Amino acid sequence: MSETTPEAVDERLKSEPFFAKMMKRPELGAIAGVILVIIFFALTADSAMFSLSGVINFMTPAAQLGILAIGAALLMIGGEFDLSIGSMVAFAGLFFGVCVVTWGLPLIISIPLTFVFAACVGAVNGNIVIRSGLPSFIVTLAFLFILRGLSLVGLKMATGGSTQLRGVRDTIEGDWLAPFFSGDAFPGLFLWLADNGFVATFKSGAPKVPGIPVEILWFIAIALAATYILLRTPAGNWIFASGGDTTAASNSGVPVNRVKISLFMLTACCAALVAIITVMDAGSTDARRGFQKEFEAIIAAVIGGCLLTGGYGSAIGAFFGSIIFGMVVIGLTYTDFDQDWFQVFLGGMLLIAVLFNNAIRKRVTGER
Amino acid sequence: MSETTPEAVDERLKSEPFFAKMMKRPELGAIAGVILVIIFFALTADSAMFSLSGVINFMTPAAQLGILAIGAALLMIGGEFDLSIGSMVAFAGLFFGVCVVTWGLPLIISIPLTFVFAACVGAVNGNIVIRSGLPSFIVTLAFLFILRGLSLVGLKMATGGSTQLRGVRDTIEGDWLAPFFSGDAFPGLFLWLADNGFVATFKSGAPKVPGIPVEILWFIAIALAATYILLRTPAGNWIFASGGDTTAASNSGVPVNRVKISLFMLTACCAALVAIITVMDAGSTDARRGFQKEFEAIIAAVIGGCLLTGGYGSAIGAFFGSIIFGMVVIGLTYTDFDQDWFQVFLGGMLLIAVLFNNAIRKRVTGER
Amino acid sequence: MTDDSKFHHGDPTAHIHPVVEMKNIEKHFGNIIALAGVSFDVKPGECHCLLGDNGAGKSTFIKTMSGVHKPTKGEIFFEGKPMNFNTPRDAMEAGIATVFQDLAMIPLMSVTRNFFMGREPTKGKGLGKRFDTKFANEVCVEEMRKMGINLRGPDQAVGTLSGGERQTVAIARAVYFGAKILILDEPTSALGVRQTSNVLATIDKVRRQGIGVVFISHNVRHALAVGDRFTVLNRGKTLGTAVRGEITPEQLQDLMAGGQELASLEGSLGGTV
Amino acid sequence: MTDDSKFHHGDPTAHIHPVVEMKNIEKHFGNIIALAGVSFDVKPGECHCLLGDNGAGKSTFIKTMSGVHKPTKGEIFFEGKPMNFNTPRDAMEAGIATVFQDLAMIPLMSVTRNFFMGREPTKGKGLGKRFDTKFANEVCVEEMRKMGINLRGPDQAVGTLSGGERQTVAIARAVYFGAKILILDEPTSALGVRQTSNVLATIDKVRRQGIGVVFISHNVRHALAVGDRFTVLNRGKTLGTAVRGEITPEQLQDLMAGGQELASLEGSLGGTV
Amino acid sequence: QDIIVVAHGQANDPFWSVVKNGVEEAGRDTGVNVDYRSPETFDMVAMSQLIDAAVNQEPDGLIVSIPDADALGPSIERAVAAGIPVISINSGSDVSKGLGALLHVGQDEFDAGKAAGEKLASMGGTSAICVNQEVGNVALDLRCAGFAEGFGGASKVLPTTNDPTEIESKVAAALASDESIDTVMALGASTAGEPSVAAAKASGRDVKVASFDLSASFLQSVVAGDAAFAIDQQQFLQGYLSVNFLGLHAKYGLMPGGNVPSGPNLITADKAGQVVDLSAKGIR
Ligand SMILES: Nc1ncnc2c1ncn2[C@@H]1O[C@H](COP(=O)(O)OP(=O)(O)OP(=O)(O)O)[C@@H](O)[C@H]1O
Ligand SMILES: Nc1ncnc2c1ncn2[C@@H]1O[C@H](COP(=O)(O)OP(=O)(O)OP(=O)(O)O)[C@@H](O)[C@H]1O
Ligand SMILES: [Mg+2]
Ligand SMILES: [Mg+2]
Repeated sequence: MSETTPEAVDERLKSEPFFAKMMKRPELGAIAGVILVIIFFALTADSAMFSLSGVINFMTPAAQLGILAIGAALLMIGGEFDLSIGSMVAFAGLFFGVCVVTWGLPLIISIPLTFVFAACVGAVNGNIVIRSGLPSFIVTLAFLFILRGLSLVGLKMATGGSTQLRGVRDTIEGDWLAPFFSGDAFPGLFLWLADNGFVATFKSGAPKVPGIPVEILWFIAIALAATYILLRTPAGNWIFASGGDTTAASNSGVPVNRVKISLFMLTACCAALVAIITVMDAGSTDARRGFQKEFEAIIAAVIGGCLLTGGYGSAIGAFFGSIIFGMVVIGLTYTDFDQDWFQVFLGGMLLIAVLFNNAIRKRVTGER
Repeated sequence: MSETTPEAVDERLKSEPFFAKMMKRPELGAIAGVILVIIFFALTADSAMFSLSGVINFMTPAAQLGILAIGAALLMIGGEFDLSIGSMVAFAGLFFGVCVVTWGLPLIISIPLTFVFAACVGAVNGNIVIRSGLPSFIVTLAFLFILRGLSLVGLKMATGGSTQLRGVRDTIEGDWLAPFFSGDAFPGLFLWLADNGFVATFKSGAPKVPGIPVEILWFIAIALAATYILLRTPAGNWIFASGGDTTAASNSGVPVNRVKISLFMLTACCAALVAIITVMDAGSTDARRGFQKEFEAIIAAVIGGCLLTGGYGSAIGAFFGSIIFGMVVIGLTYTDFDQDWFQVFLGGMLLIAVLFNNAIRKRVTGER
Repeated sequence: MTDDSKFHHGDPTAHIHPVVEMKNIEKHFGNIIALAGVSFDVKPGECHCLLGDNGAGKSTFIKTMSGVHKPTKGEIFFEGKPMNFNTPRDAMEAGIATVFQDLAMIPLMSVTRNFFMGREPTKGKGLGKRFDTKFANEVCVEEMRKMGINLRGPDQAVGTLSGGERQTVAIARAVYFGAKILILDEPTSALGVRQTSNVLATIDKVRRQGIGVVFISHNVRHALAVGDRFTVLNRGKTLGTAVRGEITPEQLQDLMAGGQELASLEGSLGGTV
Repeated sequence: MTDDSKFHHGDPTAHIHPVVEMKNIEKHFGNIIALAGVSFDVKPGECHCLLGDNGAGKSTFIKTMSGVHKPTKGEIFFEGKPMNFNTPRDAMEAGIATVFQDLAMIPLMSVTRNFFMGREPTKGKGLGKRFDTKFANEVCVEEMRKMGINLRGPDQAVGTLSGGERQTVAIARAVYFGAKILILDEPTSALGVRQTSNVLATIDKVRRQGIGVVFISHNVRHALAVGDRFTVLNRGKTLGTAVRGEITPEQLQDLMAGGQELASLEGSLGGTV
Repeated sequence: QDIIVVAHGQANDPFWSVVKNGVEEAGRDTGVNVDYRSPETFDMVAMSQLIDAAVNQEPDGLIVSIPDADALGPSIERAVAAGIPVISINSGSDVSKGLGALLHVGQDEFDAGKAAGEKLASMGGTSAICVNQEVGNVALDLRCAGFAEGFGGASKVLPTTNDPTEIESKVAAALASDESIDTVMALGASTAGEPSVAAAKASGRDVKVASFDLSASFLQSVVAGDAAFAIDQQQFLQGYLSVNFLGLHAKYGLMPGGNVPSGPNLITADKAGQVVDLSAKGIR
């Protein structure tokens, strides 16, 4: 961001290699972790993992997590937590399912309605946090329970006793909006690629990868948009300021309350987006959707360099953090390790990835 | 703590009722929440809830949670988190179970060994956090997975494939140390009370309450000890200082690293204590023991007024926070509410309790 | 001790209406009484100094003026109309810029981002509307240079600046955005010789543009150098307001120390304060 | 401008060995060079003033002296022996007490707890050994009163104190615990008239007890009032050390402003700085 | 009359929600007051405390599941000592009598797993993965263990979370990295079964998928031939019958003479069609 040209080189500055400059940015630190994890799996895992279908296979859960993680990262940078996003996925999924299946609304109405609904819940969260001055941890924790419980009650009412609401896929069949939120993008392209031998095919001749799952595109789009907002708009400055020091920000004229409430709404909308995508993909929703996703989202954001205390972090960091997390979770299945060790490896890999990333950053930037 | 007597009353001070002074203390704020919850259940729940056996019944889980919560509270006041305590309960439980059942060691050796072992794991946690400068959230999160995974692997090795280790109760039968860590204290007293009609009995004539479960005594003892340490010893001052501002504390000569590592060890030992008590009480241990307890411990500490950012809070607050949490969780089963609504009520009650406590405190102390 | 400087001094006459008028302001924090009825006003183009001992209530008072605290009792008039700022942003939008004693800076953010915090310059339109980083960096470096600080780069984090550099950022920011009233709470406390003289010169320049300045200081010389009127607080109450020329530096210093023991102190310091 | 005060001044002669001697200290933060080779020493019973423009590196320098930063290059001798403080606690235990520019206070903790942070007085023995609250409160209130601050109560949170009150806590604490060296980084910046004179008097008293004082200030008068030697930093380098009496206030001020443009500045300020 | 059910499965668990539906329907049919309770997670310590809480209310009957006899034993014995009639359901058939329960309704998880394993082996499976969405939950671990024993061939546990997307990816990964796998055993139809079917289909190989418990979508896959079968222990009966038994016991002192096995019950393509609707309503 240093675009000014000082008249002369300041004698109080050492020259700094470009690489060191880059590593200082919180978003780029996480890249070291990604590279380490890739190297690890390249050595230990089945080669299928890094085939096109393998990559798409681990990117799909990473993308779903990542959409949540980016929302959570923005909120964390703004100095608050939202523990209710996992439950929000279930609750928004239920709402969306009811819109589509029970009420038979078309997607063009159901989807905006779901977002509005999620945003309202987010606004309630935010308002309680702001008005009461209680920590957001405890307020959104209450909503973690409340929304999860309401999802169960709602599902039972909507289905007459079951915990699973199904039939979404049949109902939305043929809706023109469906391809934006479910299935694979660019199927034609991949068919063509397969025909021309660029993509592996099954014996039947169908491409092994029918397209890029839409959530991956959403994930990338949201990461870019969030990065743009954080680094290039006044709103981004306000988010950093609100999280860095609420009093100082408010004293400097940042509308802290407005910023925080908007972030709560945004996070809830991210959860709603994940809900819509997964419900449409699975064709059903149940009471356990999104279980513990709030936790994973925070993990991904922290791996990506966000501070829990607020005021520092990046969306791109959360992007790579989600990929690290997704890769470790799925990757172990490709290796020969005994699966009983799964959690030990998950924990160990996470620790090594962040330690490595941290060590690299310190070495490169010369901090001690 | 204001024991000095200013020569004259300062005209810059309004006189303040005793009650208002009390409510300013973080520990006492939580009492308002406890009272509210009691009133709620007095109105809605079966009267059995507030019989002696009912009280003991909800105090038992509250005490088990509370032992963890007090450790977590001290650590939070010291500015760090430990997400691995839940897994530590399982892991220490496994270690203890193996000591007792597989190796056949007497309690006098097994119990200290378990504590030493837990403290070592805590020290590893703490050292990684301090040396790397990474947030404790991510480091202990890694240990959450690692310890949980190791418990599973260890259980399978110890039992030859099962995820449950049994037979602890038979092995420790008759060990003189057992009554300090399991069962009920003062059984004789209660028998006498029952015989004389002070305590309700079952139809069979056995007292409904055979004694006070030892965990409740441990809980109270630990709460008192922790409060004493926090408020009356240099170590307490160091804990507050380390959590309030690491740099300032270290610059003022507080051995911040030593304080934090000790706190990690203490928290792990609290988890080990809970593990020993529950394993001896249940007679078995499994891979899911303590699942999500880290989360509940943090909840209880936050209900009790601890700040997530560190430097503020109290052990007595965590004490009452655990009781609120335990009362709400168990209390709902004494009411007629449908289990489907359980989580909605849990969340709602938590929210109302903290909002109420907060509102009362603000009103009484005149903050705005 | 010089009791005048070569600055031009405003001549606020009685008929000019004050921009801000505060009447009988009280402020309690719980059982602590920080302000026990203070009245104060600022006229356009004057520099009104607020003086007083440590803990007298100066910062609390200017915080009620800039919307941070709501007064427990008392009235605030802005340009003649009763006014109730709910947030500092409201005050800011009305044209009041403040340098707080604690500076209100975010340590982790860069100098430029702190400088423009809450009032970011943008370029582009609609969705393409974005923070104009280039412009912001240029303004920031330039304004800091005017105050006598050569920044290494506008993207250094404020937390790593020296105390005086940080204070200068806060002052430069307030001066840049100050529209009708500029409030400076001990702005020169951490500043070097050069920087201090720049700030005092800036106050003078700003005042000449018709902006009202509220200046808090413990340094009698600084106050006398730029002040038109002097209000002294003591233990949450006003000791009175004096107009420039009607009061000697010695009297003022006497008042500032709370009117006690000054004789003895004065002696032991040999006029060095 | 008085160029002497009635304080007694120490007469540190060449044969007295310095308590702390720092040679060619360099300190880099990443690519930022904060100190580019500074040498400095303090002798017992003298007040050595460290002066310089904002951002010159004064705070960074005294932080290396008190164990907060490790120097990138250079040597530190404490009482003649090479010394490497790993933590501020080490430095403190060796007898160095510091008032940092940011005061190193915990806002949420009470005044007493901050005062004794890291060095709590205890009573009782063994397991009954506990923080002696009564004694601590009394000492704290008394030491603050000596500095000219009447606390409302020793259990008020430091975060709610006024800027000057807070600074006084830090100074009182350092003075109370300073054993061999007392380092004061702009201690009087937020202080009122009375409090400042108390602090200067305290420095004089402490020095007379044979303690070495390092005093950082931007105020030439304060420096001249108590200083025995004056070292001026500029952009991370020493401009030289002068002994009291060998330098005029004007020359010193000149040096402190970095030696530039002083003529013009001096004029515009009318000697008010 | 009050009857309290304390089970180790949560109300939002698809399997246990059916038990709960059975309990409630029996309550409506017989006019007794029923109350279903469970700990927040698979937590034996918490569960024993819930049993204690129930005992304190001195109900006319208590229904418990016993996945860990050591941990729950004392609480159940306390109930029996207090004179409360106890019936055990689902797990614990082996220990139920010894703890003083009147009888057991249900079937052991291990046996059900074994039955499923035998069936899949007989369908030609040689190498299998057992998709466990809650490792450490002893009830689920027993299903996998039983399956491994009944199946005989190579069998690995694939631990996952509750997230369907992740399960689909992990099953796909497992299939991609080991060409020999031809059988997938899922431990819950809606969480693990449906994504396993999707992953098996996407792999383009001939993989047999079976699942514990029922869900409408999974049953449709069975009908369509994408999945082999679902194994069901008719858990509705466990809830319904036990309440009925206790209700009658309280009224007339009646009690059947022995344990009631409610399963296992393999639902293959021929039967699946009839069950879909019932499953969608939470009865199967
Ligand atoms: N939030 C608060 N809660 C309680 N007391 C407070 C609070 N803020 C200020 N005070 C008290 O009010 C009094 C006035 O404080 P203020 O900061 O206004 O003083 P000041 O005049 O600015 O002093 P200084 O010159 O030292 O900055 C002080 O005694 C302080 O302890
Ligand atoms: N942690 C750090 N990282 C990067 N740069 C730093 C750091 N600390 C200080 N600096 C830089 O080093 C230079 C010297 O800072 P220092 O605080 O020592 O100045 P100072 O002489 O105390 O100034 P002042 O009189 O304003 O307090 C400043 O330009 C500052 O920006
Ligand atoms: Mg002030
Ligand atoms: Mg400095």
